Amino acid sequence: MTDPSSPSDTGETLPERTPTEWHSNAMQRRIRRRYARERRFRFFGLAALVLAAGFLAFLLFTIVSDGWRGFQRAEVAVEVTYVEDELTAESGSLARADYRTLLRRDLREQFGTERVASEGAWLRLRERMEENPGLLGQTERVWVVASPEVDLMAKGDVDFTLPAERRVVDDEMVEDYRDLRESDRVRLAFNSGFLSRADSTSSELAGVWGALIGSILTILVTLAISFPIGVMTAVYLEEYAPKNRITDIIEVSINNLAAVPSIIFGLLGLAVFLNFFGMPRSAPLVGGLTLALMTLPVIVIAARVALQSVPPSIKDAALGVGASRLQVISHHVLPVALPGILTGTIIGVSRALGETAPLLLIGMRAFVSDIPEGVTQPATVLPVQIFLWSDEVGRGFIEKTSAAIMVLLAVLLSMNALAIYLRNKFERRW
Amino acid sequence: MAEYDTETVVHEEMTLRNDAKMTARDVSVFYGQKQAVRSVSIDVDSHYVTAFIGPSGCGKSTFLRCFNRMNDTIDIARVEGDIDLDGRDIYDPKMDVVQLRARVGMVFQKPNPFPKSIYENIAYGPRIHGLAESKTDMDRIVETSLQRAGLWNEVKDRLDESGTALSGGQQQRLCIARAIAVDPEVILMDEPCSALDPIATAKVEELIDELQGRYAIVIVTHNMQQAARVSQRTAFFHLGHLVEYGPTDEIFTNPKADRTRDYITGRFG
Amino acid sequence: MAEYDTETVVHEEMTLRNDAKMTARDVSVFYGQKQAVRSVSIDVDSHYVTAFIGPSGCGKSTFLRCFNRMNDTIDIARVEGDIDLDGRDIYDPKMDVVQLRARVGMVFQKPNPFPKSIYENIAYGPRIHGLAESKTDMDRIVETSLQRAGLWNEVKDRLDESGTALSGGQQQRLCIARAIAVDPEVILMDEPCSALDPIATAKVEELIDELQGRYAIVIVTHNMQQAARVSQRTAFFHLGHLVEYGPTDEIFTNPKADRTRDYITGRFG
Amino acid sequence: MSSPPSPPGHTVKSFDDDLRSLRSMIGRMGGLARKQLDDSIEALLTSDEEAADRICAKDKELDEMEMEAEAYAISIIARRAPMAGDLREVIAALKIGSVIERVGDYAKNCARRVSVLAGHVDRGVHPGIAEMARMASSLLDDALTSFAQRDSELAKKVAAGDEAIDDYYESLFQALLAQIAEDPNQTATATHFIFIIKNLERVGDHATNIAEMVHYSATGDHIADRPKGGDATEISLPL
Amino acid sequence: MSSPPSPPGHTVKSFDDDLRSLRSMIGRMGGLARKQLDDSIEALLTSDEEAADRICAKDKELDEMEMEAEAYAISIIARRAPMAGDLREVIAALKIGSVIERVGDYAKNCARRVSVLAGHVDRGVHPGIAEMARMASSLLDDALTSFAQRDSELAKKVAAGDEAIDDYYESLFQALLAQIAEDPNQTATATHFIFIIKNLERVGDHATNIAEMVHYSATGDHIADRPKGGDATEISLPL
Amino acid sequence: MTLGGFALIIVALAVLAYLTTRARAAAFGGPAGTMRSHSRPVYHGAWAAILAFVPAILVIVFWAVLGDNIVAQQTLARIPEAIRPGSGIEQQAFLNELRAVYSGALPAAFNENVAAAVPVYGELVGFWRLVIGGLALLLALIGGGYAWLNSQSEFRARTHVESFATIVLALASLVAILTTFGIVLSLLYESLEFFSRVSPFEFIFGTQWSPQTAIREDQVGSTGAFGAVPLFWGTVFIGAIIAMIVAIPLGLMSAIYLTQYAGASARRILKPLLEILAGVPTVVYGYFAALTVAPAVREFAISIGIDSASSESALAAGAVMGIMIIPFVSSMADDALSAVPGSMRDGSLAMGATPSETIKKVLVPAALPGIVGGILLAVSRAIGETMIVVMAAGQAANLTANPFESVTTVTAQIVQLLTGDQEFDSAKTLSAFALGLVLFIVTLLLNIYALAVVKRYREAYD
Ligand SMILES: Nc1ncnc2c1ncn2[C@@H]1O[C@H](COP(=O)(O)OP(=O)(O)OP(=O)(O)O)[C@@H](O)[C@H]1O
Ligand SMILES: Nc1ncnc2c1ncn2[C@@H]1O[C@H](COP(=O)(O)OP(=O)(O)OP(=O)(O)O)[C@@H](O)[C@H]1O
Ligand SMILES: [Mg+2]
Ligand SMILES: [Mg+2]
Ligand SMILES: O=P([O-])([O-])[O-]
Repeated sequence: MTDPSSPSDTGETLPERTPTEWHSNAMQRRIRRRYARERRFRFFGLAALVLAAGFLAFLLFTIVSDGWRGFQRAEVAVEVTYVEDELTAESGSLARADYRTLLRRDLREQFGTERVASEGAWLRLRERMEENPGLLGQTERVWVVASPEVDLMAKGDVDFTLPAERRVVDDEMVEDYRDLRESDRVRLAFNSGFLSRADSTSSELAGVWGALIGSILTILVTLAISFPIGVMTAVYLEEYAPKNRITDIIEVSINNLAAVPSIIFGLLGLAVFLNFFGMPRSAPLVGGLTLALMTLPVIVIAARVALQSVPPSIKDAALGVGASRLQVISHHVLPVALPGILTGTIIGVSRALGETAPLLLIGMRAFVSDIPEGVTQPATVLPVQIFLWSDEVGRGFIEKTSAAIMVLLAVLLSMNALAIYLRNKFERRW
Repeated sequence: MAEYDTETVVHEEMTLRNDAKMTARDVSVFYGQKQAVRSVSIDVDSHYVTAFIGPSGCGKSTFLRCFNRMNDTIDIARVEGDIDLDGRDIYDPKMDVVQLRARVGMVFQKPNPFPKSIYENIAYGPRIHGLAESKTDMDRIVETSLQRAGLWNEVKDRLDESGTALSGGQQQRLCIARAIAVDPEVILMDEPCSALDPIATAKVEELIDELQGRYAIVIVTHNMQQAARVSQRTAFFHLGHLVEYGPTDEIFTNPKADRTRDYITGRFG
Repeated sequence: MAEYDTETVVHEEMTLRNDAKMTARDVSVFYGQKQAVRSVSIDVDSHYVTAFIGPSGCGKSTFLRCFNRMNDTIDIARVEGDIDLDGRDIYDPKMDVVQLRARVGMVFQKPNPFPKSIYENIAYGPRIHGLAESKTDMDRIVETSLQRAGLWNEVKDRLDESGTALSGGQQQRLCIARAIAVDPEVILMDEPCSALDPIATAKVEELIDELQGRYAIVIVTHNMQQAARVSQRTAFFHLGHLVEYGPTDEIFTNPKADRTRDYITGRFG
Repeated sequence: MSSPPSPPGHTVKSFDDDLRSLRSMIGRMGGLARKQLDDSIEALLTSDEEAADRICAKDKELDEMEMEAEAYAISIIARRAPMAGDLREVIAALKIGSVIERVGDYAKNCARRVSVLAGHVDRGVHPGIAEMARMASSLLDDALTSFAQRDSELAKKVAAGDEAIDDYYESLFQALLAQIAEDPNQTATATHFIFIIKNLERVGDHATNIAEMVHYSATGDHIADRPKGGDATEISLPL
Repeated sequence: MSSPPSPPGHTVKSFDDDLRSLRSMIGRMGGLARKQLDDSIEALLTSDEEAADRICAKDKELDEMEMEAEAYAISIIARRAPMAGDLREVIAALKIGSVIERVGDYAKNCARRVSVLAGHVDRGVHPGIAEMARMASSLLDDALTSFAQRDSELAKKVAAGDEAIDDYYESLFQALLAQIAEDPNQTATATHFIFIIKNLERVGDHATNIAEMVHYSATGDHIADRPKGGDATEISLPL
Repeated sequence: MTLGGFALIIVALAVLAYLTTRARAAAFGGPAGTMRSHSRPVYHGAWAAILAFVPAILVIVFWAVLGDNIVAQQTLARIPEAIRPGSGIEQQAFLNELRAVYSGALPAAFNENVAAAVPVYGELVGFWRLVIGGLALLLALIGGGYAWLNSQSEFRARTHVESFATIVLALASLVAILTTFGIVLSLLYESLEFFSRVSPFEFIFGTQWSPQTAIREDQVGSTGAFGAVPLFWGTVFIGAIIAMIVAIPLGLMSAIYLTQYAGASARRILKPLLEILAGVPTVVYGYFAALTVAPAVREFAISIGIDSASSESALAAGAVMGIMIIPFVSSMADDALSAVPGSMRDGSLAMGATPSETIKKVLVPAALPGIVGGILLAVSRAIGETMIVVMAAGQAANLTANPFESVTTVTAQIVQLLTGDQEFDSAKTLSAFALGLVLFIVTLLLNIYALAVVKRYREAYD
């Protein structure tokens, strides 16, 4: 450059500006206005946050206030006599004993109706017998699960002042309940079955354990597939991939897969895993595969971010002392990036854990009353369970739904807490 | 490390007056419990470039940022003592920070043009302060500022291009022009050339040289030669203390304090 | 900009020989279509510190990184010409890059210790190259490397602390110690002090001074004084050309080429 | 290498300003020294004692100028860390400054002899002294010009010009000795004149020194085969 | 301010090494110059022409040493960009170098007169010259010591010592003039001796210059009230 | 021995190869400091292990996947023609039963032809198992032995190991491409099927959507209506309009407050709170929208005199979706804002700008591409969101701009269409894939565009 800038730039010929009159009235007014705007803006920001937080609080409050009752159930006390003959009357062996008839009879005898206890109340008797075979022939007082109507009344959900037509329970039931109350043979207890059973058509017997196991199996499949492949993909893209067509296609694929609506993955699972490969419906295997494909890009992206956040200077340093590429990655890059990768993985997986839509399409909305024992067995998962229950008309399912949501949120929150913990613990400032 | 006494050496012609452009009296700055600046008193004159030198972490930047209260943006920073601008205490609660910062401009270590056009970069300050009545007014301000910053000829044909598209040295001069545009009285510069290569540095130094006299300029630098080149007054800081303050020529050829001598001749640490 | 001719000036005592530690002959480097280094020939001697100076973007770093093939990590970079280490072409496909980099160590602009303990930082290189037979062996390597880097006394009581917990200057010396630990023959340094303050810089320069003679050292720097201080040989680059190469004293007091003179006297651009 | 084609200015113009100031300081010093020299010879020839006193007083100024120039050169070195040609120029200025100061001393030395010599002026040697002074002064002028214009060719010529002065000195020296021999009463006067011409001869040497510095500053080399420690011309003198 | 209590070494030790080398270069030069001076007077007194030739030849060495020291000082400035005390020291060394070189010239000058004066030695002035040479030499020695030891107090003393030499010079000068007046045939010889004592007087001045530089280098100030351009003692001489 | 047993032996062989080769290599390594060999012993060992393990295990995996078919075909070929089943479904059923009987899942065969084939089958399975297992063992031995012999001092084991690792990594990265192809192919395949029955023109421009009627082919003249415009509108109305009206201001302002105003401690509390909002599963939002918000909205609508208000309103679904998207928007905005270098903010403050001026005039404009990109991604996410609309928006394909009415969306319809009884070749089922295809394309375009915007913006500050 031939330096044209100089002489004309120097001060001499420049017009002088009159100094700004900072203390003039106009200027002072202007400044006051600016400060007012400042305060307003700041308020809006805070308001937005408070609103968002308020909504969260409201949501949690609603769910907890409904849901905590899902962890309770009404029980009625029945005097049961374990009469061997009756138990074995039909099947001929204790193993296939018929507790149901036994209980029905006792109920009828003691309360005049079977309707105070749940359809599945007899299960309690079987448990007792299994715990203590010596009970055979004895009589004992057993707290069995109450019927939905009794449950409602026990939890105070029934407005007795309403006329019978507009109540969920008829007068007869109300009477029965009053009797129970008077004889102290009804109580509210912790609903242990909720955490140990699978789905059921009757709300008082429905539990989340089956769905939880389903979720865990599904997530294990997801993790087993998406984590290694995701990390390897990320490592390949960040550290190895040459800039070429194929790499570009991979990059575009991943970025887009990350934002493809989850339901599309459901369609994919349906078309490929179920229809093309003929894998079993409703199985954690297929659900896990589908979710793995969905989670893969999340992990890849998180892992790439983590890998990118490893300062290149460290790689240079390692290369500079003569480390090979694989050594650079395994000795320096991965250890440093691992917390980030794990965090991303947990977040991806916890999203998969809350995912519903794609699983609906691959048949996991099926009613499954057994606790799954393998990845190929029919199963449902927590969110789907929630969805299913939320559709149920029975009054008892509302609190069950909320309770299931609480379980799901607890799982998710603890996973997120783990992620945050990891992130904070290993967060590094360069 | 040798033992030094901690008394400040102020050269005769530098004895403190209260009619200087900016005066700092017994200024201390704390970050939480930690004291970063220890009771420093100094005058900044309108007609001179004042350089702050000293080893890393001695509190130069911290002290500099007191002059336009940029330390306010750091939660844990606390400033004690008086700093006056034209005799008015700038830490007075009634003092308006927004105005103060318009009067005491700042140029940072790394050039930080706004990602807007060159024109908008310059017009930003005048606009928020309402200094231009009209478009032509604004055009004039932009032109003069760029001219003073010695950048006009280089950019006059591309005022619409983004400020970030300029080279490092040009960006730094743009930042100076931007500071000039709000018609400040003092310009603070915190290591304005440390991100630049020698050629860009030379150009910025040239600019500082030309601005000298029109603005009170305070510059923090790690480069002793740079301090020697561009400034007329030099203050040497050490461990938060002001060790010596005097005319640059004196400081660099015949410093009075042992610490200063050891630092500028490279005998430190 | 003035017109210069593009011939290389090589000072008499520097005429190219083939028995130097490293020799570069007609080396050109391309980034895609763009040529960053243009047919540069140079000798690097075992007993000297060689400095590369030149304006930003003139290809110093690019050329430096040819010496241990760090340019291999940049996809679009392509190197032409010969570079020999002890007479063996390092760009020979049979040359093993990993071994080459162990023999030609590198120290980077920003100190980049591994986020591991000080001990592990030093031990890493010897470990991957299998240089230590036993723990005591490794201890010895770590100690000697740190001693040579003038860091032993400062860190010997806290070898377990993280390398990143050291100050900038210490980190940079740690990086040098790390490079020394694999027993290299040549050490390349790309602006090793540009992230450091003057005191840390002085210590690193002191170290370079002490290492001189034991290793062939090549240093890229923007700081002319630094080049003048630490090196015995200086090469001036401009626009990818090697403009002048000769004894440092000569280059800085009486350069032969006009471009060199203009650059070192600050008349560029 | 020939003198460089006036290199482009520094990116930081104030550096050029500094160098220019230093150069002009030296220039002014040189001018003053030369004027002092001319004036002192003039005063000598006209026995103008007042002028001589003025000259002596003025030498202080020159001394101060030298100290100033030296301080300025040192501050340039401290502030600018000059390199290559710039550095050589500053060093040259530093050295030329003290040479000029010495020339000023010679002038003062001559001037101080005016009052002693007033009325004892010998018409015989005078034209010679005047001529010699003219030569020395013009050589000094050339040397200073070569510095001001960074003209290393001119500087080379100066070195040659010194020889003429040396020759002149020798013949004047012989004449003065002859004078003493002729008239021993003139011993003191003649001795004074000997010192004066010796001084003039030294001015020539110093002009050469300046030229040498200029050449060095411009090219980085010393003038080859320059005779050093030149003031030995009267030695061949037979007893 | 008193001389600083030997400041701690530079962080970069090679800087200290550089300064030390420069100082020792100057020290060696000074030693050589002093030896040259002593030897030349010795040769003069013993009419040892051979020794005188050796001395003349050796002066070249001194010239080279000066150029070397100068180049070294300049390279230190270029390489280290010294500041404050360091800078002053390098500049002082630079100037002291040329002063010493000049002292060498004086020695050579004396030596060259040996062959001319051989056999014409005047017993009357000789002891005086020897004594004066001793004084000059020891003053030079003090000045060099003050430089080597950065002793600004010793330097101040040197400046005072110069006056004794000046006095001595004056009396010798008078004696030589008287000699000429007595015996005009001795004119040439006496003139040579005048030049010799003049040189010795200048050695004293230069020693003072060195001391002045040392003081400046150590403190950054010039010695107050130092008479400059000192070689004017013979001027009061009546006609 | 089962194939698993062979696999175990191969693993053992690989370990052996590793150990012996490493030991052999260590011997020629020489003492430290002498001339170094190219690769350290571990690499020689690793290469031996790879050579021993990989080819062998590939053979076993290959057989595990495809072997059964081969054996089945051979069995079919071997059994007498008389009992050989026909082709197609019949053959498939035959083979299924054959396998079930062989594996013991079925106690006995129903088809006596199967019973006859079982021994043949079993024999073949056993034979091949031996052949394959033996082959694998052989390969392992050859590979390991070869590597062992090859481990000379100058052998570049490290290079080989590294190349192998590279190949494995590259293969892993292909999964993403396969998934994308899988999606595109499956959607395309079924959609083409659909469009062969329903004109694409009607699908894209038709305003009538009632797929349910289509299956009742006995109803003369009614082939169902597949005009998807109401669905598209519903999707846009809920996802891109109502949700964004809620999410953009709240998300953006939250991000601004968090990054620019909140103190460190406030940020420590508030930020995770927003993250929790993001972590709540959509089904929960759906439940909440359906059970809590929708009735409230309806009541509100009725109270202000809109009687057409449905209990499944667009507003309820949209608003809840908007809230769900808040953290998404705010974290994108947060990223974008914090990607703006802090020096920019300092620069503006130092000019005397107030914080809000700095935000409005410098930070937000600087971050705008990032923010816009983030919002586009949020839109893309909102329109692909399923559960909230399934649960709260209803199924009525109304073309209305009344937020209190029920509308349905593409995703809701897909779920609706595919979760009943499926008949794979009915237009009703296939239409879900067509909808999926549209959804995929739209979100794809949105993403590509948004990512391009975000990327270009990021580069501006790198
Ligand atoms: N935001 C901060 N919080 C806490 N301590 C701080 C902060 N900023 C600076 N300090 C501390 O205050 C001291 C002075 O810092 P300052 O940045 O002013 O030094 P400096 O002289 O500018 O150094 P440098 O030359 O490295 O920029 C240092 O010890 C530093 O660690
Ligand atoms: N990875 C790269 N891709 C493309 N071009 C590059 C790359 N690295 C450097 N260049 C270009 O090559 C030229 C030389 O760059 P190089 O980094 O070697 O310069 P340098 O002399 O080290 O400059 P500096 O002093 O600023 O570090 C420059 O024009 C630069 O833009
Ligand atoms: Mg700072
Ligand atoms: Mg570089
Ligand atoms: O300067 P001189 O006295 O030696 O001529």
